[in-house]
Amino acid sequence: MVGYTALLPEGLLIATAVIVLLAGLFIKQKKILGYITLVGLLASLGLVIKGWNLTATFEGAPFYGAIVVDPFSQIFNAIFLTVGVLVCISALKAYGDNQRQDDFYSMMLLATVGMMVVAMSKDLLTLFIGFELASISTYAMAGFDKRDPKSIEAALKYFLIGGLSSSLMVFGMAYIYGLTGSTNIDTIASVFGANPALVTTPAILLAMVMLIAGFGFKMAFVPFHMWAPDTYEGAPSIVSALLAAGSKKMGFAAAFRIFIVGLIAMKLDWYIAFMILAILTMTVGNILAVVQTSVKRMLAYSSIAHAGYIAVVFVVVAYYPHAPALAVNHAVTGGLMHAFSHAIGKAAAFIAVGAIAYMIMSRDKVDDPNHISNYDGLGKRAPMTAFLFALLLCSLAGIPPLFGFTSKFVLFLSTIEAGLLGLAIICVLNSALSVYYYAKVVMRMYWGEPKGEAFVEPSTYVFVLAIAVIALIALFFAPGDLVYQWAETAAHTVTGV
Amino acid sequence: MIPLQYYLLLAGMLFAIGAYGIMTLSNGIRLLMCVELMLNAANINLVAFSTHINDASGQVFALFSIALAAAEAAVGFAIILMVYRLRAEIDIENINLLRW
Amino acid sequence: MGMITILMLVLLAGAILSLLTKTTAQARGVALVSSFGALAIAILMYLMYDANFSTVTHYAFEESGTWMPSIGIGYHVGVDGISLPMVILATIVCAFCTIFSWTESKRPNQFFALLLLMDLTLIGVFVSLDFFMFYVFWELTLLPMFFLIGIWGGPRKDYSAIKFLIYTHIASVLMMLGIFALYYFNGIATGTYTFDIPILLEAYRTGALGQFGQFWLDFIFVTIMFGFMVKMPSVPFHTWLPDAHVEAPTIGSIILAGVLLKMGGYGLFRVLLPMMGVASTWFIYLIALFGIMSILYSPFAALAQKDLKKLVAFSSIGHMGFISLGVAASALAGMDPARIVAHTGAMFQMFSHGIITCVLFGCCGVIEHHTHTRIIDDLGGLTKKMPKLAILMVAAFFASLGLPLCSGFVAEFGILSGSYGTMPIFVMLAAISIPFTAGYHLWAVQRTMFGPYNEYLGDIKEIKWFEFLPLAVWVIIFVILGIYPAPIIDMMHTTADYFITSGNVLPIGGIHVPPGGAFPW
Amino acid sequence: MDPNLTTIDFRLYAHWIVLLPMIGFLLELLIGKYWWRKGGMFATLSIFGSMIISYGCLYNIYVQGMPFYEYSWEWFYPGIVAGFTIDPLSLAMLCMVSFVSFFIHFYAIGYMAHDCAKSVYFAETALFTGSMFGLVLANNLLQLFIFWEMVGVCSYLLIGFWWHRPEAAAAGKKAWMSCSVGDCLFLLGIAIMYTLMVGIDGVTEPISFNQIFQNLEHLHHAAPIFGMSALTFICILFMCGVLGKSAGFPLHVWIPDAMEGPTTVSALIHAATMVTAGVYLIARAFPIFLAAPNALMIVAFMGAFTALYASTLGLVVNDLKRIFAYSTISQLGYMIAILGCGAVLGVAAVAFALFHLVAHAFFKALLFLSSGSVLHGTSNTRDIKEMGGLLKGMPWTGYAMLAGALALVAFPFTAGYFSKDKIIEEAYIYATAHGALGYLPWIFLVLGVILTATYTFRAWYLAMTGGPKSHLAVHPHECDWWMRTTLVVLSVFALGLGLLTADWSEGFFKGLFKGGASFWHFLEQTFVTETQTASGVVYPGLNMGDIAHFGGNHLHVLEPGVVHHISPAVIYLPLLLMIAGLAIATSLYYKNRVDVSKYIKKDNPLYQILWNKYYLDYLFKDIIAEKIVMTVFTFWDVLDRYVIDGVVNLLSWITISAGQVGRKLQTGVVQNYATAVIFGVSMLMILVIIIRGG
Repeated sequence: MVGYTALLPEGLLIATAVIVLLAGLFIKQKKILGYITLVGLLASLGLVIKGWNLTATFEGAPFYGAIVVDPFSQIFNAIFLTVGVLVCISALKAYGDNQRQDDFYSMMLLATVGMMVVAMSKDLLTLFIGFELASISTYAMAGFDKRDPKSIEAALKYFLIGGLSSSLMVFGMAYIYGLTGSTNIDTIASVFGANPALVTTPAILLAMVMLIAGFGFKMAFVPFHMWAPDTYEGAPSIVSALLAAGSKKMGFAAAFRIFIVGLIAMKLDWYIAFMILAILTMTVGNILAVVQTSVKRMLAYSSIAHAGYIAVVFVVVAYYPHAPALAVNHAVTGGLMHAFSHAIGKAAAFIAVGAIAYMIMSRDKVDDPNHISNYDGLGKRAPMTAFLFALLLCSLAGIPPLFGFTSKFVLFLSTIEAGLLGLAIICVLNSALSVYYYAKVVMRMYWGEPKGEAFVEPSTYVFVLAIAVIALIALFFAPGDLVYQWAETAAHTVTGV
Repeated sequence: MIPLQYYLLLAGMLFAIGAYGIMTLSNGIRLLMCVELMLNAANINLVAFSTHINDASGQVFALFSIALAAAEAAVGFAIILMVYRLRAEIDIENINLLRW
Repeated sequence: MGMITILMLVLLAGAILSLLTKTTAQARGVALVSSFGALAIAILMYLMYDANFSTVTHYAFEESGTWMPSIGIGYHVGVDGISLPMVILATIVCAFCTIFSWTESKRPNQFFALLLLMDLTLIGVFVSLDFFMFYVFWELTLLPMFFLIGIWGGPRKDYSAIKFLIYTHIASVLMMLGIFALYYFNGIATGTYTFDIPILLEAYRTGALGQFGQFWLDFIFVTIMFGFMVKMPSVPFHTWLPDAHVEAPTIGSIILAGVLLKMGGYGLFRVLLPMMGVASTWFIYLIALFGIMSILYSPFAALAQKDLKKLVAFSSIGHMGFISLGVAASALAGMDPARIVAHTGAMFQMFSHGIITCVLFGCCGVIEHHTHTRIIDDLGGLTKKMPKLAILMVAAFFASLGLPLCSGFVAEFGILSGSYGTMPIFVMLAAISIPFTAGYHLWAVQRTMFGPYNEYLGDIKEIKWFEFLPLAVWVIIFVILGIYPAPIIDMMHTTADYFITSGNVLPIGGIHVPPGGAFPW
Repeated sequence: MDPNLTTIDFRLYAHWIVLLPMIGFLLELLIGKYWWRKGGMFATLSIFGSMIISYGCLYNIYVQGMPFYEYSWEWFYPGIVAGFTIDPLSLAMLCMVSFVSFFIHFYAIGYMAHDCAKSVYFAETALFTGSMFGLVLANNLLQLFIFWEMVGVCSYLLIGFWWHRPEAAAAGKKAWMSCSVGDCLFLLGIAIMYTLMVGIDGVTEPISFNQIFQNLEHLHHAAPIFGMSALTFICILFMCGVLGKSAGFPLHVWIPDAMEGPTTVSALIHAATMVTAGVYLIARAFPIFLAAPNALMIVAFMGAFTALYASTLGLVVNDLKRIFAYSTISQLGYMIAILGCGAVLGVAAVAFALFHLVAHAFFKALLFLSSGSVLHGTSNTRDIKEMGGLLKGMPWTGYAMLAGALALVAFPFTAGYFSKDKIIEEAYIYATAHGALGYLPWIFLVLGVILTATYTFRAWYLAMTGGPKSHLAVHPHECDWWMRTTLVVLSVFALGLGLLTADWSEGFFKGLFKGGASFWHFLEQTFVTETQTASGVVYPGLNMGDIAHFGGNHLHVLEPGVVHHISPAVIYLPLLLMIAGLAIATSLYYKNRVDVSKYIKKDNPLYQILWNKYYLDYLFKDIIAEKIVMTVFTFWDVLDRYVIDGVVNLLSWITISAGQVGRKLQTGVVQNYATAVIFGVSMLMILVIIIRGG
C-alpha cells in the first residue's frame, strides 16, 4: 500500500467530480461548486508538483502494472491540471449564472482525470479507457452551449471524427495485442525486441499506421486535423482552451508512451511517417493560419502548427543511433517543455479570445465577435486584456522573454544536434512565418482605429490571463531551470538513453 | 475450429464497410452507426485474438470498449438530437457553418 | 551587482514607470531621468574603464552568474573597446531622442516606455557575452522598433513594420541554428556544453571543431554572417531598411539607423572575426564583396529617390558597407600597422555613422514636421525660413559625404588607407564611389535648402529648441570627434591592437589566403 | 612677451597662424552680427594676426637665418600627425596668402557693406583663410588633404553665398563635383602612399613629406601597380587632384561658373589662393614627382596645354569676370608647366613656379577687385559689351585695372614680366634637354602670351575706353576708400614685386634685369637644406640629383651665376609677341580698324567652337551628368524596387495565395474530413510499405 498515495491527485479529482455531480442535484447556489472544483484542482496540482519526481509502479491487484506514476506522467499531469485550473477559473465567470454549470465542472474534472490516466497508463487498455473518458466528456463539453448552432456543429464534427479515430485506434491496438499477446506496453516492447521477425509483418505496419491515425486525431496532425479548426472555433472558448491545451497534450502523452516506449523497435518505419507528418503539420498549420480572418480559428491553426513542432520529437528520437543520446534527451525534454509552454499559452490565448468576444458582444452587436476586424484598437478599449493577449501571442510565437521562447529554443536545438539540418531549417522558417499572423493581431489591437468606447474588463478573465503571463515570464527567468530538469528527468524515463 | 484469418477478414470487411459509410452517407444517425460498426470490427479482432492466444485480457478489452462505445453512442445521440432541435434536420451535408 | 546590471535595471525601471504614467510631462520626466541616468552611468563606465579592465579576459565590468546550468546558459556580461563605445552611442542617442520628442502627445507613456526599452535591448545586445542572452536581446530589439514604426508610423506602416519584423526575424532564426551548431559541436569536442561566447569562439578559433568537417564550420559561419548582414543591412538584403525608415517616426529612424544597424557591425567584430581564420577563407572576400556592393550600390539607388528620408536611408547602407570592408580587409595577412588602422577605422565608423545619421534623420524629421512633406521636389530654399536648420543640415550632410574634420572622414580614411594593403581593388572601387556619394548629398542639400523658396509651403516656423538642442549636440560631438577623435579612438585602437596582434582573436600576422584560393570558382 | 621683437622665435607659434582665423570664424559666426559694422572685424583682425606671425617667421628664416623647422602632434591614428613645417616654400605661400587675404578682407568691408548676411560671409572667408594656412603649413599629406577639402567646402559655400539664386547654388555644386572627382583619386593616392610607407622600417610618420623624401629609394623599388611604377601611379593620382583644384584641363569647367559668387570671393579663392593649392601640392611633393618616371612629363604637358587652351577661350567671352577666370586657368597652366620642367631644372623650377604664383596672386587679385569695383559702380553689369568709357567715371579703378593688365601681359619691369618670361625661357631649356617632343610645352606657352595680351586688353579697352554702350555705364560711381586703398596697395605690388625682389648686389642696371632673383635663391634652398624638428630628428637635405635618377631624369644643375647660354632671340621672343598681341588688341578694340562683329557670327565655326568652350561643358553636363547618370540610376531604382525587393514580395505573395487555396480544402462537411482521415491512413500505409520495400 506504499505507493498508492501517489494516486492521490487522481483520487482527489474523482472525488471532487462525484461531489460536484451529487451536490449539483441539491444546492441552488451552484457557483460554490466552481470553487470546490477549483480547490480540488489546486490541491491535486499541489500534490503533483510536490511529488514531481515521484516514481511508483503498481504490479499487484487491482492494477497489475497498468498504471505507473513517474516524472513523465507527473509533468503531463501538471500540464493538464494547470490548464484545468485556468479553465475552471474562467468558467466561474463564463458559466457563473448557468444552471447546468455543475455538469460542466464535473465533466471537466472527469476529462482531466481521463487525461491524467492516459499519461500514467502503461497498458493499452487503461490508455484506451482514459482516452475515451477524456474524449467523451469533451464531446459533451464542446456542445455545451446547446443553443448555439456553431457549438453543436463543433461537437458533432468532433464527435464523429473522434469516434472514427478511436475505432481506428482500437483496431490498431487489437492487432498489436494479437501479435504480441499482451497489452502491456513494456511487454510489447520486449516482445518486439525479442523477435525482430515480428517487426517485419505487414499486419504490424497496419496496426502502427492505425495508431498514428488514432493519436494523430487528438494531436491534430495533418491530414487528421480537419476537425480541429472547426471544433476549436465553434466550441465555447474555454472548452477550446481545454481541447487545444489539454486533450491535445493527452494525445502526445499517449503517443510518447506507445511509440517511444512500445514500438521503438520499428522506429525505422515511423521515423519517415512522423517526419512527413511533422513537416506537413507545421507548414499547413502556419500557412492556413496566415489567411484566417477569425482570431479563434487562427489560434486553432496555430495550435496545429505547434503540434507539428512537437512532432519533431518523434523524428529525432527515431533517428537515435545517428542522433546522439544528448539530442534525443534534448528533443524529448524540449518537447515536454514546449507542451508545457504551449499548453499555458494556448489555453490562456483561447480564454483571452473568449473574454474579448464576451466584451464585444456586451457592447457592439456583431455577428462574429472573433472576427479580426473587431480587434481594432483593442489596446485602447481594453488595455489590460490586449496587453496580456499580446504577450501570450509573443510566447506562442517564441519571442523572448517568455517561456515559449525557451521551449522552442531547446526543441530546435535538438534537431541541430541530431544533424537533421533540413528539418531544422524548415522548423525555424515556419516559426518565423508564424510571427506574421500573431503580429497581425497585435497590429490590429494596437494601431487599428477603435470602433467604440472603452470596455469594462471582466476581472476574472484578466486575472486568469495575468496568472498565465506571469507564469510564462517567471518560467523564462526561472533560475536553475526548474521545468527543464523536470522535463529532463521525465525524458529519461521514456527514452531509456 | 475456424481459423483466425476468417475472423480477421470479417472484421476487416466490417471496418471497411463502416469507413465507406462514413465517407459516403450524409445522415447523422447512419454515420453514428458506421462508427459503431468500425468499433465492433475492432472488438471482433480483440476477441478473436484473445481466443487464439488463450489470453483473457483481450476479452476484457473488448468488454470495456463495448461499454465505452455505449457511452459514446449516448453522447453522440444527444448531440445529434441537439442538431435536430436546432435545424429540424440531421443532414450532415448542410451542417457547414464552420469552414475555411 | 555591477555597473552594467545597474545600467540595464535603470532603463527597465524607467520603462515600466513611464508606462504607468498618464500625461506627456510625467512620461517625459521619467524618460529623461532614466535615459540621462543611463548616459551618466555609461560615461562613468567610460571613465572607470581602465581601472576595471581585466587583462586576463580582456573585458571590463565583467559579471557572470548561472541561469540555466543544465544547458549551460549563464548570465555573462562585459564590455571592451568595441562594445563600450556602442553602449555610449546607444545611451547618447536615446537620451537626446527623449529631448527631441519633447512634445510627443500620441500615447506618450507607451512612446517613452518603448524608447527606453529600445535603449535597454540595444545595450543588452552590446554587453552580453552569452549567446543565449545575446540572442534574446537581439530578438527583443525587434519589438520596440516594431511598435514604434507601427503606432507612430506613416501611411504604409503595416507593410513596413511587418516586413521589418519578418525579414530580420528570419535572418535571426537562421543565425540561431548556427549558434546551436556551435554550441553542440563545442560540447562534443570539449565535453562542456555552454553558450558562453568567449569559450565557444575560442573553441572554434583553435580548430577544436575541425573534427566535424569544414561543412559544419562553414554552416556556423554562414548562418551567423547572414544574420548580421541582414541587420547591417548589406546589399542585397537591404530592402527592408528603406521601407522601415520611410514609415518610421523620426525617433524610430534615428534609433534604427543610429544604433540598431550597428548590431550587425558589432556582431561582425565580436563573433565573426575570431571565426574568420578557421572558416573557408573565401567568406572573408564575400564579406568584403557585400561591403563594396553596398558602397557602390547606395549612391545610385539614393540618387533615384524622391523622398529625402529614403535618400538618407540609402546613405547609411553605403556607410555600413565600409565597416564590412574594413573588417574583412583587416583580417587578411598584411602589414600589422595598416590592418590595425583599418580595424580601428571600421570600429570608429560604427560610432561616427551612428552620430552623423542621427542628425540626418533628425533634419528629415524636422523638415517633415514643419513642411508636412519630405518629397525633395516640393522643398527648396528652406534656408530662408529656417537658417538654424540649414546650418545643422549642411553640416550633417557634409559630414555624411566624408568631409574632413568630421568624424566620418577619420573612419573612412582609416578604412581606405588601412585596407589598401590587403584589398587594393576593393579600395579603389570604394574611392571611386566618393564623388557619387558627394553628388547625391549635394543634390539633396541644394534642392531642399538652397534656390528660391517654394511658396506653396506657406509660412513655416524656425526649428524649435527641443529639436535644435539634440541635433546641435550631435553635430558638436561629430565635429569634435572629427578634430580630436582620441577619446573614443584610443580605446578602439587598444582593442584593435589586441585583436590583430595578440593572436588570441586572429592568427598572428593575419589570415593567409593561398594564391588563387580566394573564391572557390 | 619679450619687448625685443628680434629675439622672438615665431616658428614656434606657427600653429596660431591656423588657429587665429578659426577663432575669428567662430566669433564671426556666433557674435559677429552684433559688433562693428555688423561683422568683418574679427575676421580681418585675426587674419592680421596671422600675417604678423607669418612675416615674423619670414624674418626668422630669411634675415636671422634660423634653420627650417617642423613640429607635429599625434593625431588620428599612430603615425598620422598634425604637423607644421616652416621652410621657404611654405613661407612664400604664407606671406602671399596672409597679405592678399588681409587686403581682400579690408576691401570686402567696403564691398560687402550693404549685404545682410555680412557676418556669415566674413565667417566663411575667415574659415577659408585659416584652412588655406593649414594647407600651406601641412607637413604631411593627410593634413594637406584635409585642409584641401576644407578650402573646397568654403569655396562651395562662398560660391553659393547668394544661395537664393539657383545658378549660384548650381555653380557651387558643380565646383564641388569637379573637385571631388580629382580629390577621391588624390585620397586614393594618399592611401597607397600610406600602405607603401608603413611597410618600410624606421618610418614613424608614414605620410609626412620629409619621411617620404628620405625613403624615396625604397618607394622606388615598390611593386608596380597596373604595370607602372608605384610612384608614378601615385603621382598621377595626385595630378588628378591638382587638375581638379587648380582647374587643369579637363576639370577646369567649374571656374567660370564659380564667378557667380561675390567678386571678393573670386579674387580671394578663385584667383589668388585656393586654385593655387594644386600648384603648391606639386611644389611641396616635388621630390616625389621627380623620383617618379614620366610623372613630371605629364605635368608639363597638361600644364602647357591648359595654358594655351584657356587663353583661346578668353578671347570670346564677354563677361568681364569670366575673362579673368579663363586667364587664371591659363596662368595656372604656366605654373604647372614650369613645375613639369623641373625634370630638367630641379628645385629651381619650384622657385620659378612659386614666384609666378605670388606675382599672379597680386595682379589677378587686383584685376578681380577692380572689376568688382566696376560691378559695384555700374549696378552689377558684367558684360563688357554694356560698358565703355568707364575710365572717366572711375579713374582709380580704371588705372588699377590697367596696372593689373600690364602685369598680366608681362609688360617690362612689372611683376609678370620677370615671372612669366622667366618661365618661358626655362621651358626652352627643358625643350632643348628633351628633344623634339620637349618643344611642345614651350610652343604652347609662347603662343599663350600673344593671346593673353589680346584678350586682356580687349577687356580693358572695351570696358574703359570709348563711349558708354549702355545706360548702366553712363554714370558710374567710384568706389569708397576701403576699396580704393586696397586697389592702390595691390597695384603697387603688381607692378613692383619683381623689382622688390630683385638682386641689387651688382648695381642698379644689372639689378633692373634680375627681378625676382633673390626670391629664387631663397626658394631654391627648399629641399636641399636640412630641416630640424621639435622631436630632435634632423632630416638632412636631399640630393636632387640622386632622386632624379630614380625617375630617370637628368638635371642641368644651375649654380647661381652660371647662366646657360640661350640665344637672345628666344629670350626676347615672348616680349615681342606680347607687343604684337597688344597691337592687335589696340587696333581692333581701341582704334577699331577692323569691325570684329563681322567674324563674331553664328556661322563662323571657329567662333562657335570657342563660344561653346569646345563643347566640354555640354559633354560633362548634358551627356554624362544628365543622360548617362540619369539613365543608370533610373535603371537602378527599377532594379532595387522590382528585382531585389520583388523577390521578397513574391515569396510573401506565394505564401498567402497558397493559404487562400489551401483553406478551400476545409469544406466544413464532415464526410470530407473523414475521407481525409481514411486517405491519410492509406497514404501512410503505402508509404511505410514502400519504405519497407526499399
